[in-house]
Amino acid sequence: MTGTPVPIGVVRFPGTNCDQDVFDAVGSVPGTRPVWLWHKDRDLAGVRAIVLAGGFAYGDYLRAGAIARFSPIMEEVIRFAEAGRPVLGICNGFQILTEAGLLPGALMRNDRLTFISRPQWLRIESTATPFTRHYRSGERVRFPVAHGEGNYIAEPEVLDRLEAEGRVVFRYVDAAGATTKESNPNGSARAIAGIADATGNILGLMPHPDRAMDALVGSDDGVRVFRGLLEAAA
Amino acid sequence: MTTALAERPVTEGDVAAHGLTPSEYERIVELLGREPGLTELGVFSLMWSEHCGYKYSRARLAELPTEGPQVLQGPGENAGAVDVGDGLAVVFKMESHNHPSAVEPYQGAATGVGGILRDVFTMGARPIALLDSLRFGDLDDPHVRYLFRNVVRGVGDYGNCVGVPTVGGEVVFDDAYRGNPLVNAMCVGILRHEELTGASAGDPGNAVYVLGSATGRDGIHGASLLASTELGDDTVESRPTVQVGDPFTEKLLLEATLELIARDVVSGIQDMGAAGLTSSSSEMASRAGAGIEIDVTRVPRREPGMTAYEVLLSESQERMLISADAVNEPELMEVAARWDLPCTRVGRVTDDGVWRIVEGDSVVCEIPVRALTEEVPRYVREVDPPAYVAAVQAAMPDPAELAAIDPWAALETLLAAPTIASKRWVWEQYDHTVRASTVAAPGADAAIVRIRGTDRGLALVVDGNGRWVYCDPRRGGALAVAEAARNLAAVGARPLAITDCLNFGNPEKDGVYWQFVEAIRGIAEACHALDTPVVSGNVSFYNESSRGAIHPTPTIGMVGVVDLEHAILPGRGGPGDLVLLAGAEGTHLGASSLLREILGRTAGLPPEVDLQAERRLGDAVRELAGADLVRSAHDLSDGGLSVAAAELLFAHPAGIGLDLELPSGADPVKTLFGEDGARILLVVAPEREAVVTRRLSDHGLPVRIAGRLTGTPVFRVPGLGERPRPDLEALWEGTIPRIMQRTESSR
Amino acid sequence: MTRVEVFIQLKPGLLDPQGETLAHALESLGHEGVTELRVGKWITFRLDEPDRTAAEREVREMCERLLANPVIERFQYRLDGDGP
Amino acid sequence: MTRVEVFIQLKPGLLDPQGETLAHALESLGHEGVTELRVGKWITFRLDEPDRTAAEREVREMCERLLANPVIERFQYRLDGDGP
Ligand SMILES: Nc1ncnc2c1ncn2[C@@H]1O[C@H](COP(=O)(O)OP(=O)(O)O)[C@@H](O)[C@H]1O
Ligand SMILES: [Mg+2]
Repeated sequence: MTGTPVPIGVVRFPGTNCDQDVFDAVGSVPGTRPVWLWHKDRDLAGVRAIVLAGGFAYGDYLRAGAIARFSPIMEEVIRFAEAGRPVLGICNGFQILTEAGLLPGALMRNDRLTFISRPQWLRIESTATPFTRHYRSGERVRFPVAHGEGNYIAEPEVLDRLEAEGRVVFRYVDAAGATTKESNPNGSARAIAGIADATGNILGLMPHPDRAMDALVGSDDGVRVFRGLLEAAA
Repeated sequence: MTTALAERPVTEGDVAAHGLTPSEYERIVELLGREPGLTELGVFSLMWSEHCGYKYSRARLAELPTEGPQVLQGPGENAGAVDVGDGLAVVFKMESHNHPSAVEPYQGAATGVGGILRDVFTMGARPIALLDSLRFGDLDDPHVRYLFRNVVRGVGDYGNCVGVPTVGGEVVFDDAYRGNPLVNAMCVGILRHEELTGASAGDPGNAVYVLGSATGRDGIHGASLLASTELGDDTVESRPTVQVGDPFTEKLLLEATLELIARDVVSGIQDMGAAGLTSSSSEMASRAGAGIEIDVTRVPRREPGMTAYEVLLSESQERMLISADAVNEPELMEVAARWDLPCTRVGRVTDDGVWRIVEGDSVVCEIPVRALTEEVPRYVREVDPPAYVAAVQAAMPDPAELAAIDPWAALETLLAAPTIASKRWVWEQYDHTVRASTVAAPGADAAIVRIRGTDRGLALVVDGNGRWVYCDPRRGGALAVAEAARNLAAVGARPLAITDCLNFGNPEKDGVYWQFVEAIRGIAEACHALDTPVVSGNVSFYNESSRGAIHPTPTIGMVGVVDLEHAILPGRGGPGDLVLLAGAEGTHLGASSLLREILGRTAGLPPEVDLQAERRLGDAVRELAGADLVRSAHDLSDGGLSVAAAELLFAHPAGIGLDLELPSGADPVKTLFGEDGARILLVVAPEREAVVTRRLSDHGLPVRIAGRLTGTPVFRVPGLGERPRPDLEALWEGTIPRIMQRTESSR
Repeated sequence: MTRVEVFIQLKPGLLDPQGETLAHALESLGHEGVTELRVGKWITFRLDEPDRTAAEREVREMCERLLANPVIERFQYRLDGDGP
Repeated sequence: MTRVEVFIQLKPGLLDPQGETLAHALESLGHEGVTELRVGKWITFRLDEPDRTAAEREVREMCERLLANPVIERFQYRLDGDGP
């Protein structure tokens, strides 16, 4: 890619703790310029795409993402998203997107009732989003999961619509690609790990592509998510 | 101004109630040149407690080596610092939170993690890793299960929320810890040399601020009463002082503190931990050789009606004491406000060397700073070994009893022993991948986290074997350091330095004091031999319950560096690869896991320590790793050769098996379960066997082919038979999850 | 000063793993007769709004906007001592 | 069938980080009048114990042994519609 690098915003809420990981992941893609966005600001500094990073915004007190969703910056993020611009929510970012109503459903406490931190196999269910266009449909990838409230739930009709419209983007599977009780880390309905909005420009997922950027730390399967993000922003 | 003397005069009863001896009281009067006020008495009782003042341990700790070219900051600050090249330094420390965890396991463990994080980031370092070293009673006890589950939840929830990966640790279960679990947490941070900050009050005239949470009645007398007395049945009484952790506020404090230090706004900053405002203010003044004056009415409170005494002694969490030039106040307040943290000016640094506490316009305390920090009474005594030692060492089972042991049954029992079984149940509750830098995760002999901006990683481990220290404190102390170094060697890393957490019983008892003195001797010898100075640490005495003292348990946190390109990672290599035993054949069963788990005995002498052999082994393995001659490795520790071989196998893909060969004519029980040190299993390609063997011999190390990896999931010992790998692995992986499904009891 | 209590619970029909685990634990402690156990939130505070109707309107708004997530939870509240 | 409600809260004096953070959030949403906010648990279930006194004894025991953490929490309970 040539020309001036594309500015991509990384939002920092009080308690966000994957902000640096995401900032580095975004910055590692040639042609991007990661830009910090502060929760108290209302100015998106001209960014062309936005990532809500993982962590524990406001300590996840009350409900994960419930308080962060009302930060000043979120009004702008919502406007930005509704204008069809790319927004990616990872882990706590996904929780915030559902609390903000940008994605349907909710993320409840893991059915095992404990935090779960492990490498996780995922199946790419849709390549129709900008974030997944560089994957093969049905491809298996490995991202770490690390969360206490990742149990995705929605009304049956909503789930059916998500499936029908190809908006289930990532599903938890085992090494062989099968969905089993053990391969589902948190009890999510239909083993859903990540979903998109109707336009495909808003994506939320619990696993961490930002922690799968280098084989040295176990996997570089996440790189293509950020490459897709850049292209969608450019 | 009215003075402290306006309080009612101190009685003999008060002195005793504050845990001070009559002679200590006389010393106080001498230092003050008058009788203390009641509040002053409370202050002395805290600052002169073992926990804050190290009155029994200080003199002995002096025997530990603390210097070396790599050391940038030794003991004395909030944490130690060691050079790791490229202008970077690693800052680390380990601390105990045993008694709070016994009283309230979740909050006790969580606030323990919070405290050690603050010790590291007040030095200006960004925390990049946590480790935890845990001891509990027998898991068959429902209350022990309750403690275990909640301590693990507490460690996890706090570190996970702040965003620091917990990358390693250890858990040991032994009845010796039933009444008094151990919760030791280690934090590791990184900074550029020039960012290294101290906790000194700086120049007289500086203003003093409290940053962070409001002050409540949390943990009043926590440090002195909880950490400097035994846990008896009256422990219930200390319960109202339980501190509740707030990891969210901690995360804000972390970011604000690092920003203040980076902007050079503060001259000194210290966590308000044990003994809260009292110890933090007097220690900061002491480091600057200055005085300090604080007005307690300015300290923000969470509760109405708190007395000066309560404000001074409160151990409310997530608070920092800051000393800064008043001209920086606007910038200080601006940073605090951006992170939504209250910041209040509460006093100033003076030049009269006096620790002065005022409440509005009346003086509550007026004590020479040195009296609180330097004049702490020091107790040294020479004591004889307690009677139990000779008895335990002599109590080895007779050879017939050992010969009668069935090797397979023993291996299965060991793999299913909670102390040896996989701790996945624990570390899957810890976020060990946040920061996207974890190269070797829990499950490896040592954790590896990359040092951003370099091609090197930090190798981290905590180790300690209380049973060995109990049977022979000096040997056990040295063995703990040796095992930590061996764990680092097994991933190809070079040890740099250690931190220690010395968990013992009541030092006023001769037997415990002797264990302490001997263990320090052993640790010191090993640190000298392995060139790993002690840069920080913590002493935790009075770990006793109605059932007596715990096993003396020094835990060693060791930090090393490894060239990431040549790091040895678990699970590499495959069928046909040879498994070499680097080091001598096993023979030693004294104080072993075998005796403990199979015969239910803690008996005999632990294995001898050959520190030169340990050193040569480390050098040799690092050399082999550097030449990429090793595919994977695992050190021998609990359970000896057989358990190490099984664990090495379990790190490989499910389809792999292992053949383990015994030397002809060897005693199978001794060879399979002996726990002699200085040994590591190496997985090497067959064509490398000659060169690897030669290189090891060049280092004067014995080596033999101990087996090979196979393509069928079977664990075979020619001559003794075989077991399906899945059966053994199910025991090792399944034990803790299975036990933790049983019911628990909070009492 | 109005004393406010807010009660939040997962919608009926939604699985409540925490509730189930607690129920099992109670059973294994010998409390066989326990059924339909649900674990919810109990939030209490004081509200500086003397006017009853205004206070009620404000509390309802707090619940709808922040305290409860309509997708998975339902709420009740009580002002001063009145029944839920 | 007795309908039981258990209310659990941190003991007074203990820090309630969740409560403090939530109170700030409500304030920044324009609800200035909120004070003394605490977040606790609300546990509901049915108990198959017709005898009132027996039921009450059993519920108290459940609270003391399992539902509440006596070290840091205090509890109240209500059987059927009676006041807390
Ligand atoms: N409490 C814990 N927290 C995190 N990791 C742990 C904990 N306990 C054990 N582990 C991990 O499990 C593995 C085995 O631990 P251990 O048996 O103590 O190793 P070793 O015997 O080689 O010292 C190590 O990688 C260790 O870091
Ligand atoms: Mg090891």
